[in-house]
Amino acid sequence: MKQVGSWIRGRLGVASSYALCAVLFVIGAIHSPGFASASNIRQMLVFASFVGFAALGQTLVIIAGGLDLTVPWLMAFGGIELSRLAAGGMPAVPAIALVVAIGAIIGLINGVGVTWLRIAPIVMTLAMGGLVQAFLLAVGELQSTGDQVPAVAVHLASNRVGPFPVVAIVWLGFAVAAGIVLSRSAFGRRLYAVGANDTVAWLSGVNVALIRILTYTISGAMTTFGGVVLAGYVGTTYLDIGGPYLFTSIAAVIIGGASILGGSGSYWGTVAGALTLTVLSSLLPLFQLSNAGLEIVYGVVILIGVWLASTGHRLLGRLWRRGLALPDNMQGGAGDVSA
Amino acid sequence: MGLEEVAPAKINQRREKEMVKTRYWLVAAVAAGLAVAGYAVSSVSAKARATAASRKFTIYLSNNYMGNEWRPQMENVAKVIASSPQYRGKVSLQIRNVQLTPAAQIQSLQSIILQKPSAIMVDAASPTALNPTIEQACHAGILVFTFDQVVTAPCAYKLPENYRAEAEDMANWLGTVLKGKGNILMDTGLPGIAISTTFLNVWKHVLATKYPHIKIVGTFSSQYAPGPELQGVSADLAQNAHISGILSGGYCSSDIEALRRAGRPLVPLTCLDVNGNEQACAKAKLPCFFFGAPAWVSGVAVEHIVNLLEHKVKYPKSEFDYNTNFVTKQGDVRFKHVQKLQVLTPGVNYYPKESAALITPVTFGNWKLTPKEVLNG
Amino acid sequence: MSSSAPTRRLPRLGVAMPQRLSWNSALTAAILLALIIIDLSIQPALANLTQIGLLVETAMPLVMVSVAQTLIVLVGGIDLSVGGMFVVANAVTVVWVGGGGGAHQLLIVAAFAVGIAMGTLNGLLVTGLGFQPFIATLGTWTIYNGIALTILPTDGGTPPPFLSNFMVATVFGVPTSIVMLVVVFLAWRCLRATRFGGRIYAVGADEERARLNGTSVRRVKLAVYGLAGLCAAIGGIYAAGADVSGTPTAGDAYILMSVAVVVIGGTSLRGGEGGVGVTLMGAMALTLINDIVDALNLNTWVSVAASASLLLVMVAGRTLVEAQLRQRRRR
Amino acid sequence: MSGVLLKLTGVRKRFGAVRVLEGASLEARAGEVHAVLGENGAGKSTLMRILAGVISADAGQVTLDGRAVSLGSPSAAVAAGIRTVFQDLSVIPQLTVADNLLYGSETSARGLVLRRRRQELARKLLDGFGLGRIDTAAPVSELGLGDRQLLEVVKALRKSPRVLILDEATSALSATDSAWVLAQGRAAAAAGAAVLLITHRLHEVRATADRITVLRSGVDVLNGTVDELEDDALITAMLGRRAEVLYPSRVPPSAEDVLKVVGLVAQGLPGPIDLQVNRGEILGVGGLQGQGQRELLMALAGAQPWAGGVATLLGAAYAPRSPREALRRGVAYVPEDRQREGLFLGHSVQSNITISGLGSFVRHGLLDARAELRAAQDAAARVGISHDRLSARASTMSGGNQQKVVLAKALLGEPAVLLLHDCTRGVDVGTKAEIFELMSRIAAAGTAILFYSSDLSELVHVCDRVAVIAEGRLGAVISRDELTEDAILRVAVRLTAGSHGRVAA
Repeated sequence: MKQVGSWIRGRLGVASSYALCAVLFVIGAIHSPGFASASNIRQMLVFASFVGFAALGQTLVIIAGGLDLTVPWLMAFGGIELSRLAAGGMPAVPAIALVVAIGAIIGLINGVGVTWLRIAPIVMTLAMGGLVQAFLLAVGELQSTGDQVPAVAVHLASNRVGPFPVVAIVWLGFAVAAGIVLSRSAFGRRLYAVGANDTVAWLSGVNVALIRILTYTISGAMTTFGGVVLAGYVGTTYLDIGGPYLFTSIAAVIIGGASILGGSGSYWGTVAGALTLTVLSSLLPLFQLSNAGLEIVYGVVILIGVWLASTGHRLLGRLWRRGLALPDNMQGGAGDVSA
Repeated sequence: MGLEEVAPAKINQRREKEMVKTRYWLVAAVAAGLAVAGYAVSSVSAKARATAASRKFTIYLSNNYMGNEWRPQMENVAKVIASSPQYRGKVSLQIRNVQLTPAAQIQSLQSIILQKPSAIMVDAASPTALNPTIEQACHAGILVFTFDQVVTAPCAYKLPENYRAEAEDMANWLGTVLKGKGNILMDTGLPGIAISTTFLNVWKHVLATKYPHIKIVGTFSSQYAPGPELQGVSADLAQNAHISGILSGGYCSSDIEALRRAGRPLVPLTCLDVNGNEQACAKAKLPCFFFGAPAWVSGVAVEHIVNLLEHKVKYPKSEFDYNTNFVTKQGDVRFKHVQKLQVLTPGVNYYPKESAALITPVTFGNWKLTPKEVLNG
Repeated sequence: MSSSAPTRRLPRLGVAMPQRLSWNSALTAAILLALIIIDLSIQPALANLTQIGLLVETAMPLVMVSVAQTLIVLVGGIDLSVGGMFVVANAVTVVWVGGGGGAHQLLIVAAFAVGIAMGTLNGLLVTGLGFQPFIATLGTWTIYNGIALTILPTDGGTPPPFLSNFMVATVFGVPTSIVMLVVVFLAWRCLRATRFGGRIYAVGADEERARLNGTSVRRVKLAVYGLAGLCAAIGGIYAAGADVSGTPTAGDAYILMSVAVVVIGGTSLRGGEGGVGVTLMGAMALTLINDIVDALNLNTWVSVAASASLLLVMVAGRTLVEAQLRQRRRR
Repeated sequence: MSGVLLKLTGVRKRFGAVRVLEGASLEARAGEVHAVLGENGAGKSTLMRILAGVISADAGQVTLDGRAVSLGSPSAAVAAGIRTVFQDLSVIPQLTVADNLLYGSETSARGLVLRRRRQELARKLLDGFGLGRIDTAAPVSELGLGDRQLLEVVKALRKSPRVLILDEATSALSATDSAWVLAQGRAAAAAGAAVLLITHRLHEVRATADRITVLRSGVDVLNGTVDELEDDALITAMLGRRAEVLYPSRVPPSAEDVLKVVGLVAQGLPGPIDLQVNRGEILGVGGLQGQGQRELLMALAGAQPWAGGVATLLGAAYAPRSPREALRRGVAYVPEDRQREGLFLGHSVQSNITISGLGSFVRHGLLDARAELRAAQDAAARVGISHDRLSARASTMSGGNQQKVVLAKALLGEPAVLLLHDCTRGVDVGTKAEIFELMSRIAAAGTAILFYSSDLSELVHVCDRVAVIAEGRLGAVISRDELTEDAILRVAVRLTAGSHGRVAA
């Protein structure tokens, strides 16, 4: 029992993100009966999974103390390049593999620039995004646009297994894998070490450069895959398709309890962040706010979410304990990384 | 005291002096190196310019966005027209694309003005922010022709989309098709963009005054892109059991997809005149209204500019009016603004076998462009 | 003892050189100089005061936003809301200040105040509620954008007449844009020499140490955020004057661009190193890059690629040179 | 000697569940140097931090001249005339010497102070303290650790304080600089200030202080003049038990060499260095501060690239390109700065200990939590950390215990060579003894140890031989039977002075 208590205490930040998501969901359900319908939940799961794919790599990159701004362009790249390859006669599955591999290589270049050339991540990934954008523009200028997205991607994005959307299941799979890798693998532990203090990590024999490069590589691959799925869902591709996912992917990671400075965070937290943001953006139109009002409320809720995940949950926890007259001795705890 | 620090401090000074010297050397070296590179580049580009500058009219096309399918096709049409036998000898077209900000376009226009071209055709990033720069170009004796997104500067010619008229037509059409009652979804477009504000205001006004029994039960922000429209409509559908129409400035294809996935009956829609939209509506045999934003407006602009430069015609500097709205079925509606209401016809205003991204129709005036030309330039 | 103290003068030049011409400014100046030469050789017509004034005018909003970003970066933060503050001030200027036909020109002070208020709110979130700057400003950016849209739903409005007159005025034949650039630089040099200026660096370099030295880190940060809000607002107000109208969506493009400018200039994203001086050069450098790429009349994709590559090459080159120098210094 | 100037009564402070001060009291008189002694974790630094206004007490009273003062912030303390020379330096590396010295000074409060005027002021100040050799325009980051500490002292003394706190101000300094700092302390006392001196070096207390207070577990347990209190009594009071023998007995090393280096040259280490460490040997690395000892250990740990030289480790060629490679070959390094280079402060003790050896706990691609825990427990047991601390955050541990964690981390992989960089600095007497005991045990088990210490007496007592480094070169290797502090110093000074034809002042 004590163990369960400490397990939860170590994850209060993440728990608070799920709580916020639940609160928003309940608000939606009360306001409009359709909000809690199976179809709407399914819908939101699908939307959240796009954020989730883009934010998976972002989570790793941020834990290692970096930032990936290539996201929107790699997402666009995923869909456009896949359609182009498919239009050129390549079978869909190898085409997807190839596109994701290229995405990984672009991520790899990001990682190399950040670690070996020591370019600030924000600049390296921004410029890399520019280069990917240039490539997409070249494709657009030199060749016909509007190729069909291959059926495999469309099925992946819109089919269901029983009541569950395929994307959501795939997402769950990735989440489980990422959760295990982060908490139970040597790579995960080294990742936290690099983010917490790279000098200590290096002196402790961690291959800091390799870990960093790997995070960007995974980010490149996952984001591109997200782009493929998104294109499959939308059914067509265009340059700006990934635009909304740049700051959403970062916000999801942070609402999930990670520090932008690195060294902490978890993918399950990011999942909560992605769900929260998706529920929020489905919820807001219900209130028929103007576009301006929408943006204001969106910003406020993001701030509340982040506050809850970082410091707010501690405050609320203290109030709660005081209400139950429990002793206030919850300091310390297991920390984020001890298995 | 502190004997061990004395020596390093000495070394420090010596090294510091050397370093100060090295810094100036470095400044000079980098500057010189880059300057040489610059000269090389500039001489090449000067040569390129020299060949281009013959007796032709130099027309610059200043565009500010490449993120959707419309802009590249608009540019392609301009290229095709400018290089057609009729204009090949008269016109040299230069295209400059910048980011979607007024600041970027202003800077680009400044540099264009320095080239002293005959004319600049501008698809403007802002109706007002470019005005001072446009005035400056006019002062320099350059003909400024704005199209699609026009500016308000008096000295510029304007070939705008008549969004007000189109919005009125769209709302009237939907109101008529729905027989004045029902629940509809409405697209809020992209925050802060002139067209979205116009659409929203006109739609709300028309519905409130002429069709009071039509209720707006949900809004979504299509951002004029298929992805957000699909997400937005899907979310609204999940929350509303009965929908009888969607008033959108974006993508019918996404609306139909959303309705299908939600297992709902298809309802009348309004959207952009993109081939994919038309294909989807035709396939579903669904009443749709496509508001015209043809990509060939750039071709019209080129024609007008050449006519103006050759003093063949005189145009007013107020707005030209043109419109190409059409519907799948000729409705029993009287449209105040629509000049030509067409029925959806394969090969005329939509192309079942062509890319969904194609902006239709591709032919205008006497120009018989092919989808391939519009798509690939 | 003082004989062993180095006096840093270069007698051969007969001028008192700055005590330490930092590598940073030297590199940035070299880059800027090279870009100027390239741009002038490509566009000889650029070589007169009016044209340069126009170029500076187009750069000015970016300059001011980048100055705001620099201040925040100097205290170890990053500000994504500069774009939001920019558009709010922009909207306020053309709607409230210019709205009555410029009857209440002094209201421009209100636009400044709005900027300071928004910056201070950011500062409160960071210092009071313990938000990471990146996150706090990610939230307020959206909020400020919404506020701007409420005030000015779409492009339009008019700035007060004196503002648009300011844009076309000259001082002894020098366009006001260039004068303003110089004024911003001088203002920074003055600020740098005050006690507050020193504290900005101290807080950015090491908050704990600054605190041990009796500095209220919270107050310094709050002041810096407020000042940054003011600078971003001035950018928005200036843009309103230059465009003779407002654009409620113009801010977003400046956010990442200002970060790029700060890095090009050589201000360390870790805080405590760099300054507004190098940022001014960085902003002009980025403007020139755009100008050069634009003047070369390349295909869109080539120009996008060229801009991105130039950014990379410059930043990578700078880091490599600096790493080399640091090694030499250590020897 | 005048009356009591500063009086603290019943000061209490706790951090979370840890009670650091439990009613400590202290009286300091104007014109006296008052030493505050105690083990690490006894609460000395916390008490001084309260006085400096860095943290605030939970309970208790501070009076100055009989009037209660509130020390809510560092600036309040400064306003009350309390100046502190911090153990963690407070100079700001990025600012110049002049900017640091004049930081927050009243002269620059109004309007602008031109840079040149600033330099002049700073120069005058430094000259006044006889530190004219320090360049006022240099960023502090270019100064050595010693010089930074001296600046710290100058800063504190600039405004003739009423209370001067020297919080382990000499722990990072060479003997000469330490003497200078202590002399400044005495001078401040002579000028009428109350000086609080915190140090681990008893001889400094003997030479400088008038009065001593010993803290143990957050309470003052002993108080008296220097003459009254014997060393034995002090140590007993600090430890709460009889002083044990500080230095362990040594098992003679074997003659079999583990690591042999010939002609090592690296950045900051012009060398060439020839060294040999034998199985079971503790080889001291000595000399004045900042002469290349750090670079030597870093190079051997793979953390600094080699510019030349060859080495053999256990008979095989050894030229590590990264700490990772060094660790894999069995060379572990305990860095100088445990907080910045040794520990992930926010992570648990266990995560800290096992980070280097994660690879060996991997089963089927994932970490075997049990194997990891067992290894961490073993390593913790060897250095004397209790198992229930394994899940605590490293940041919650005291300085001495943090150092033990770093040692446990280094020992996890059973290294053949252990490189220790000043691992006893800022560590209390008790932990020091434990660390020496541990070193002796490890050496006896066959590990070769390179041990650099800034404290010459430690080198003399713990090492089998000492290699003296000066100006990045190997001065001499002093063998066991010739090993004295004098011998080390003589080699170090002769070489430093000789290479520049200058003699020490």
